[in-house]
Amino acid sequence: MSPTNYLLLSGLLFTVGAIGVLVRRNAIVVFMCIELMLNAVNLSLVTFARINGQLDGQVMAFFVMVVAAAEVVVGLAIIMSIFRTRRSSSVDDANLLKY
Amino acid sequence: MSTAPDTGGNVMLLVLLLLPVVGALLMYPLRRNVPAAKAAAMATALLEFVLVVVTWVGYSTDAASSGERFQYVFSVPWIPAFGTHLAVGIDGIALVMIALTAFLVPGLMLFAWAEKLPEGRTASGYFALLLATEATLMGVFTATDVFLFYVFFEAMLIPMYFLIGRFGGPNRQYASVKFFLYSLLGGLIMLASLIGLYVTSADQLGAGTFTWSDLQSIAQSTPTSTQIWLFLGFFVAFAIKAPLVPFHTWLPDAGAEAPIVAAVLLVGVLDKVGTFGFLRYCLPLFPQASQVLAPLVLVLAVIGIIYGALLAVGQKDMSRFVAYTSIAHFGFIALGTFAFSSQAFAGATLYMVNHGLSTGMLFVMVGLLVARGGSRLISDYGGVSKLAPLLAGCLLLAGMSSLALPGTNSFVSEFLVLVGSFPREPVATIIATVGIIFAALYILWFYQQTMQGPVRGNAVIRALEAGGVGGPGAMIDPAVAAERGAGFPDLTKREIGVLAPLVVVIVVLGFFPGPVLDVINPSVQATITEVGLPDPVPAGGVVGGVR
Amino acid sequence: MIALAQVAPLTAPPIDYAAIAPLLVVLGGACVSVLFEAFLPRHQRWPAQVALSVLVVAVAGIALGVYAGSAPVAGIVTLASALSVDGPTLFLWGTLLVLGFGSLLLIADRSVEPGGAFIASAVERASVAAAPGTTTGPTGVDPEHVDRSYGAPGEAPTMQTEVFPFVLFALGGMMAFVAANDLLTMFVALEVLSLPLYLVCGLARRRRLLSQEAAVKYFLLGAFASAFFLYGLALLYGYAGSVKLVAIATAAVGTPRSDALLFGGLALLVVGLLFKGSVGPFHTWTPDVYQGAPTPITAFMAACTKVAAFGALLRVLHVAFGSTHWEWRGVMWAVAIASMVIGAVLGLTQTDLKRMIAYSSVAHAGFLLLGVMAITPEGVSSTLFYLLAYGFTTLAVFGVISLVRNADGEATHLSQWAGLAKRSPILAGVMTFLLLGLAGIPLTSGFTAKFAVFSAALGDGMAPLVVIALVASAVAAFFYLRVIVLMYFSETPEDGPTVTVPGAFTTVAITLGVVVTLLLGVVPTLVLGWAGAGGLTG
Amino acid sequence: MTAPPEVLPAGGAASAAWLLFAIPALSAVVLFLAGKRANAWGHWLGVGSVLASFALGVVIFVQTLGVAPEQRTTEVSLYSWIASGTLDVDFGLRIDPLSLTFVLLITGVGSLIHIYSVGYMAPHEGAEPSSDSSRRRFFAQLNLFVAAMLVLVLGNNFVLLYLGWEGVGLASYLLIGFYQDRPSAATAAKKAFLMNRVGDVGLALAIFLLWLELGTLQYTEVFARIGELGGGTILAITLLLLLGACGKSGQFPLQAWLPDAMEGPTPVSALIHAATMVTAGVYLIARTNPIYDLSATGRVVVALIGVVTLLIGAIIGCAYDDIKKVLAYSTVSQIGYMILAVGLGPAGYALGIFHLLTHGFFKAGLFLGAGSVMHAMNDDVNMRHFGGLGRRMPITFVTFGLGYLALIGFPFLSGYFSKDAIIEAAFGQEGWQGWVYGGAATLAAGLTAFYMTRLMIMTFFGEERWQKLTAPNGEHYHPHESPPVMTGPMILLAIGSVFAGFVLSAVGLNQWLAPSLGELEESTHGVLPHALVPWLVLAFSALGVLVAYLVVGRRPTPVERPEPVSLPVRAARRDLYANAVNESVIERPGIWLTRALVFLDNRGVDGLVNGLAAGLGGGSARLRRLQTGFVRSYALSMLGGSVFVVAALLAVRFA
Repeated sequence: MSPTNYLLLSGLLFTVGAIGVLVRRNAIVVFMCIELMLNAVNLSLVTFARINGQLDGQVMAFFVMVVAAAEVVVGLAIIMSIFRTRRSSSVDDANLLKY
Repeated sequence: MSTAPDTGGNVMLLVLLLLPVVGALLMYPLRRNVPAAKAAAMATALLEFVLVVVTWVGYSTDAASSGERFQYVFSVPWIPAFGTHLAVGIDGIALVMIALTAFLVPGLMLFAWAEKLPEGRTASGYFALLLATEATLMGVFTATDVFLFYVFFEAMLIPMYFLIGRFGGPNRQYASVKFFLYSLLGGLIMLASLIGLYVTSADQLGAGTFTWSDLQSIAQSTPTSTQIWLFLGFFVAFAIKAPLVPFHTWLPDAGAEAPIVAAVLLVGVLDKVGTFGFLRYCLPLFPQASQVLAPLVLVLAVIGIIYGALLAVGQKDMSRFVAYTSIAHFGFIALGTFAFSSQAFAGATLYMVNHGLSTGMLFVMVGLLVARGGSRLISDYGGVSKLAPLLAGCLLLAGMSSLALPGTNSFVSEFLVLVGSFPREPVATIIATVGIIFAALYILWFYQQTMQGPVRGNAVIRALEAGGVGGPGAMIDPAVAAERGAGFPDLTKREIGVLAPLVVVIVVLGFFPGPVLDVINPSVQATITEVGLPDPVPAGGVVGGVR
Repeated sequence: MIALAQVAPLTAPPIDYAAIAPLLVVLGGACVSVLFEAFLPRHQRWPAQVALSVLVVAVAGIALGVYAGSAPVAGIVTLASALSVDGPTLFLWGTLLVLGFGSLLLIADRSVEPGGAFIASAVERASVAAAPGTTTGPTGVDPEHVDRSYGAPGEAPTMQTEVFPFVLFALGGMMAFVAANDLLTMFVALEVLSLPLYLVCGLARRRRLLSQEAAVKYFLLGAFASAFFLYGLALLYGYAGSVKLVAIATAAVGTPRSDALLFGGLALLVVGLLFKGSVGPFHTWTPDVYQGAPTPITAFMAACTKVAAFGALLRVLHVAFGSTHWEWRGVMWAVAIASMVIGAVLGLTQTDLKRMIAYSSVAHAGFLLLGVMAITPEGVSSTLFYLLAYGFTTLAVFGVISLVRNADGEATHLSQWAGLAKRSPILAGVMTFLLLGLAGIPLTSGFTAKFAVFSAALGDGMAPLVVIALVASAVAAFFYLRVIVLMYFSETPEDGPTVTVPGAFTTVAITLGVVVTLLLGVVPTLVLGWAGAGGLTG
Repeated sequence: MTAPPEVLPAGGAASAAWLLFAIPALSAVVLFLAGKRANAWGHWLGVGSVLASFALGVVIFVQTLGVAPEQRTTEVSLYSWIASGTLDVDFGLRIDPLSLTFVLLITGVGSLIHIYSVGYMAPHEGAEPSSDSSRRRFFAQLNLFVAAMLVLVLGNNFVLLYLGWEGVGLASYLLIGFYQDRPSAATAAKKAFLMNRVGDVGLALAIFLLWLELGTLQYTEVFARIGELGGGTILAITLLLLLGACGKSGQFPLQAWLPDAMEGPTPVSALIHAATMVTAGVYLIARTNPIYDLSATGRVVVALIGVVTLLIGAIIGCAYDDIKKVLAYSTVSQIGYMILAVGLGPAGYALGIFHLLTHGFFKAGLFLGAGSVMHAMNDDVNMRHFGGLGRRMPITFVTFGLGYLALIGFPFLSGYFSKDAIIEAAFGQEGWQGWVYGGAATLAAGLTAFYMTRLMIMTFFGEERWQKLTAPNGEHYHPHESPPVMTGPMILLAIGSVFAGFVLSAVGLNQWLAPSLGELEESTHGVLPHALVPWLVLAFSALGVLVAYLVVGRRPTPVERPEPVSLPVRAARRDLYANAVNESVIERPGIWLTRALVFLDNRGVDGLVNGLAAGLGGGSARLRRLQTGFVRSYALSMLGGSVFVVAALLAVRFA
């Protein structure tokens, strides 16, 4: 099976994630969509690693996972704190700052 | 490869530059003690004037005519990375301009001495800003490094901006911001050309430089197309400053809203930086471009002469009226500047000085009227000559100077401009000459409206009733009112002190322009050679007067 | 055994500790400060953290100075060519350290806002009430959350000191970011600098709703942007088979792979960086976050994040894509123009000072791009100089903004600044000077910087762009002018804000900014020399 | 043309010629600056200064008479006035017969009128104290005029001429508008200055053209080298100079200001608007005779302008009831004669000057007489209110009558010599020119006789209509003879108007002027024999007198001007529609244009600027709405931006 398909899949996942960010309201879900985009990247990294016959790409995928984990920690903390005050996790409710 | 000496030099001009700054800073500690502040400011201005006189005396016309482009030269490197120098020096043209500045400021301070300021504004701040303006003007006229010139060119805006915005008339915010942005826009467009000039010089000389003489040395070898772009950048900035139609609309607002002293400095001197820039930068640095684009400028100039005059007649506000007359005069200066003959150049230069004097005096007269009547509307005044003959006489003299009556200073310059432009630009000159009819029209119209006829006008009547003299339409005995100092009094001693020097200079320069012309002519010749366009030789060949 | 014997011995890559000492010091200091948070009693933390932070920055600065004194002009690549310590890196490190120091001073200050500007999560009723829109929005005040940071009733309110480790980490991240020589390092550094910033944005003591909203927006969009960066990284890896900038550059010269990967990758990568640099049209987070975040943090972001982002952008474009700049320059032109226009035009009608400065920073980002796009030594040095000059000016501006306060915190609405000159001439004077600096009036650093950048751009054949930039800066000048007009020419409103007399920290920070703004305007020679010393090495 | 005589440096008294104008100028300055202190003695200072320069003039004149004619043209260069590049305008004086003649006329007649003014401007009892100051001001301005006029005639180059030219313009402006609180006076003054400026433009352009072609503006050099120029250029120069002359001398088409100038005090009308300033145009053409000698066409235009003007003046003069206006139009007409004369070229320059001198005497005398009448009649000028004044004020009557006879060319009075000479010269031309010039001049002579006789009858003869009337200020008229200080000058001028013509022709004015104007050429083959012309003129004049007697003298004059009247009279009363034309062609369109431009400037040019600002502001206000505050829209814009960047880059690369 040609590696191109994996690349296409990763591109697809990335797009799905991006669209998700645009259409979903719940902060958590938006955040999950971003995670999806990161994982799309992982897939393409691994694929390229395979194509190049190297390990670098796979190593990078691990880096990405670690960073993503860190992001989860920070992100959830922030979302929690605003949820506490607003009792809502909809990103659309937070629009005091505009214009 | 800068030819500018990095060894310092004559510090006279630096003193001229720093003295007003020191005076301005002095205002801060003195801000509580207004009389002392005024005295200190006046002392500074007078000292500055004395120093300028010394400079004038020390300026050697022989050296100038023997090819020494600048005198009192001082130069040290400033930002080597940009090839800029802290370089100052004066030629005849710059000399007369700084002389004009230093001559006007003390009188203006005397005028502002007892001025009623907007509440919450202190005279110390007022005088500090005046001195700051003077300092920047000194810098802009003495800089011989284009970068330094630009720095002062922009810096000049700030004190003037605050003068208008803090001490101006009811509509001052609009006027000040308009003035600042308009000039800043011009300045930034000029900055583009400035950088372009720098890059060009880097191409031609190996290292970029801003030293005027270096840039002038490569002027002839710069391709005309490049020159045109660079020229346009400078031109727009100067045309906005000068101002030429259609870049003029900020001037009436600024001139009207500015306090009188600021208006005098603005129209009398600060705007001259534009025409000065034409002579010092546009022509010598971009000779080919100047010649290619001269027709364009001449069209603007001629339009300005007629347009400004007609609009002046249409004004209701005295300050705006004076501003529009200036637009017409700037047309004459531009005409002379782009006619490329020594008479025209000399005339244009002299015109800058004379216009500073005549328009300055006109603005002062307007200020005196407003001080009495409390209104800027022309229709609020009438028949003043009956009440204040001396004031009327001074206004008439200022007007006659403004319409270039022979025997006043302006005639010499206007004659030189026209007679010098005619050989090269007959058509433009003919139209401009017709302009002198309009000049007479607007001055006499203004004089008739305000000074002649029966005593009338709300402002006058109000002032008279306040002074307890006469009622509406009543024939007032001016003697009584004047002696009471009430009603609509004639000039006071202080006001005479403000006007007397102007009157003397206006008349004396009308009959004895020699000293000034002697200073100007060598530099004008130098400019001619830098432009590389020889003087038009009269068909007759032989010339000169029997002596 | 034999098998083991056959394995070649591992050789750890050589590390030039002297070169990367500043980075190590800052990151190490950050770790130590985390420990402080963990183990010191609350009342000791503030002094300890402040002392530590200042010490760390100082030591890092000294280390930098020592190394810079003997550094090879060509610069070196170390840590398995993960970091490149060359002229620009050193300059940027120095810039970051000084600016970071200034920001830390603002952050540490407890005199302006009693107890400092930061608390973790508790809600202050007053501020909620004061927060705009809370009448409609849910004011979820949670009873069991009283503001712990005020400690026991008797004692003075203390501030949330986590901010110090956060800032130190962010600073370290930035330093790594500008030095990163391969994209992976750059990505990690990006996250190291971003994540703490997301958090500190939400720590404002006043107007918590705005603050938290800013945090959420910054976080989500930041994460979104880093995903783009990452995908770009992946594509480039696929193109070049490596993420080293040099490798990409060499690959760009000749490789079988499709250029679609190269340029797609470049595009996404750049998007990620432009986001951080708040370049239009990727600026959308900037106004909201600048306005919502606690002012000292805004200052830190405005000054340091820009430095970091453009430092990295400079390195990427010059080292990895310098050879192909004819392909991407056109697009960057469009971006630069968009950024300048958006910043200048949208700034005109802003009514909140912090938002206004945010838009001005968008416009300045556009100007900076001119320098970045010039693939010449002048391009690099002028951009570096611009970053330094802009950083100091904007730092001082936010410092001044933090001083004008009323009952519910800072009075950042423009109308509240009317007639300020009468009440506090000095503050008005300082602010005027700084604004003129931002407007680029001569004798301020703003002018020198603009001049340097524009002449570099013109020298590299971008004359039209320069003209546009100049017109844009003329337009932008209008809103700086508006503030001056308000302060000087307008009458003071009743119940106008008061001007707090700043404590030592803020005073030092503002003075630093003003002095540098002036010096770089009058005698920039020395700094220009530093900025010009040595080019980028990869 | 005659070769210009070589110029010698002035010696003796002539070298002090600058005092001629320096003294009155100084006196003017003193009077302006001294303020009230000078009220008491100011007018005597004014009189003294003019007398002094008259004395000096006489001295120089006598000295000049002492030398041979070819040595009478001298110059004295004071200093270099305007020098730049190759241009060097010399502040120098040219003392030659022509300028000396004018010096004597200006200072002589000037002195008399100054003396007269002491009485005329004296504040009448009960006047407000400021009128002392106003008399001082009057003398200051009158001195200023004398100084400027002397500069005009003494200057040795065109720029100096221009200085005097506009200087007298200023003085005239000030004096016409002397009664400043009268709007009509102010307007008249403005009108005079503006129409003069129109002429000045012509003069200025002529100067520029000379500079362009010859590179010099000194008379001597210009006259010496004028021959080098092409006919076209010379014609242009002559026409431009003529335009200047028309402005100053109230010639067609710029004559309309002169009658209005009568708003000024009567002595001003006598000195400036009759004797001296308005003749400056004649001086200009006579002075530049070497140029006109070279252009026959130019001369024809000059002559025709003169012809048209002298007819206009004479016709309108018949219709007015305002005594000063009648005299004003008479002046216009008489200057027309002079212009016609100088337009005849070498055959007429001297005659023009001759008539100018005699006219200076009798017209000044007439104006002073009119002033005396007004003085007696509460400053009323309407002749229909006069009548029978001859018995009340005999001296005025006699002097005025002599002036009248001189003007209508009564045999052996001055007008007879000067005017008939011109008419003879006019008929002396060949072909149509002779008929046109001569015929018009003769006809105008008849008209002159008519309107002057009408004036005499209405003023001095007939019933005393004023008995039944009251003055505008309510009180009754009490006609009385004027004080000696006024009648003295009138008598002297009357003597002048009787004998000047005879004397001047006897002593040979023409030979005296020859060094400046060339020998007077007697035209030999004219269209009419010389012997015939005087009789013809006499006949026409007699006819005019007769008709006037029949029309005005034999039936009582209505106090109100009769309406309606025949078309020609109506036209004449309305100045042959000159003002109407000016108004509809220049004034109204000008006002309209100004309004339009003001609108354009505010709405158009400035509107563009403000509009741009407003546009930016509005755009900003709209665009910032895009910053909705919703994270997801921000994300969208980012995504859009990214897509754009990717697409653009790929497009650049692959397309």
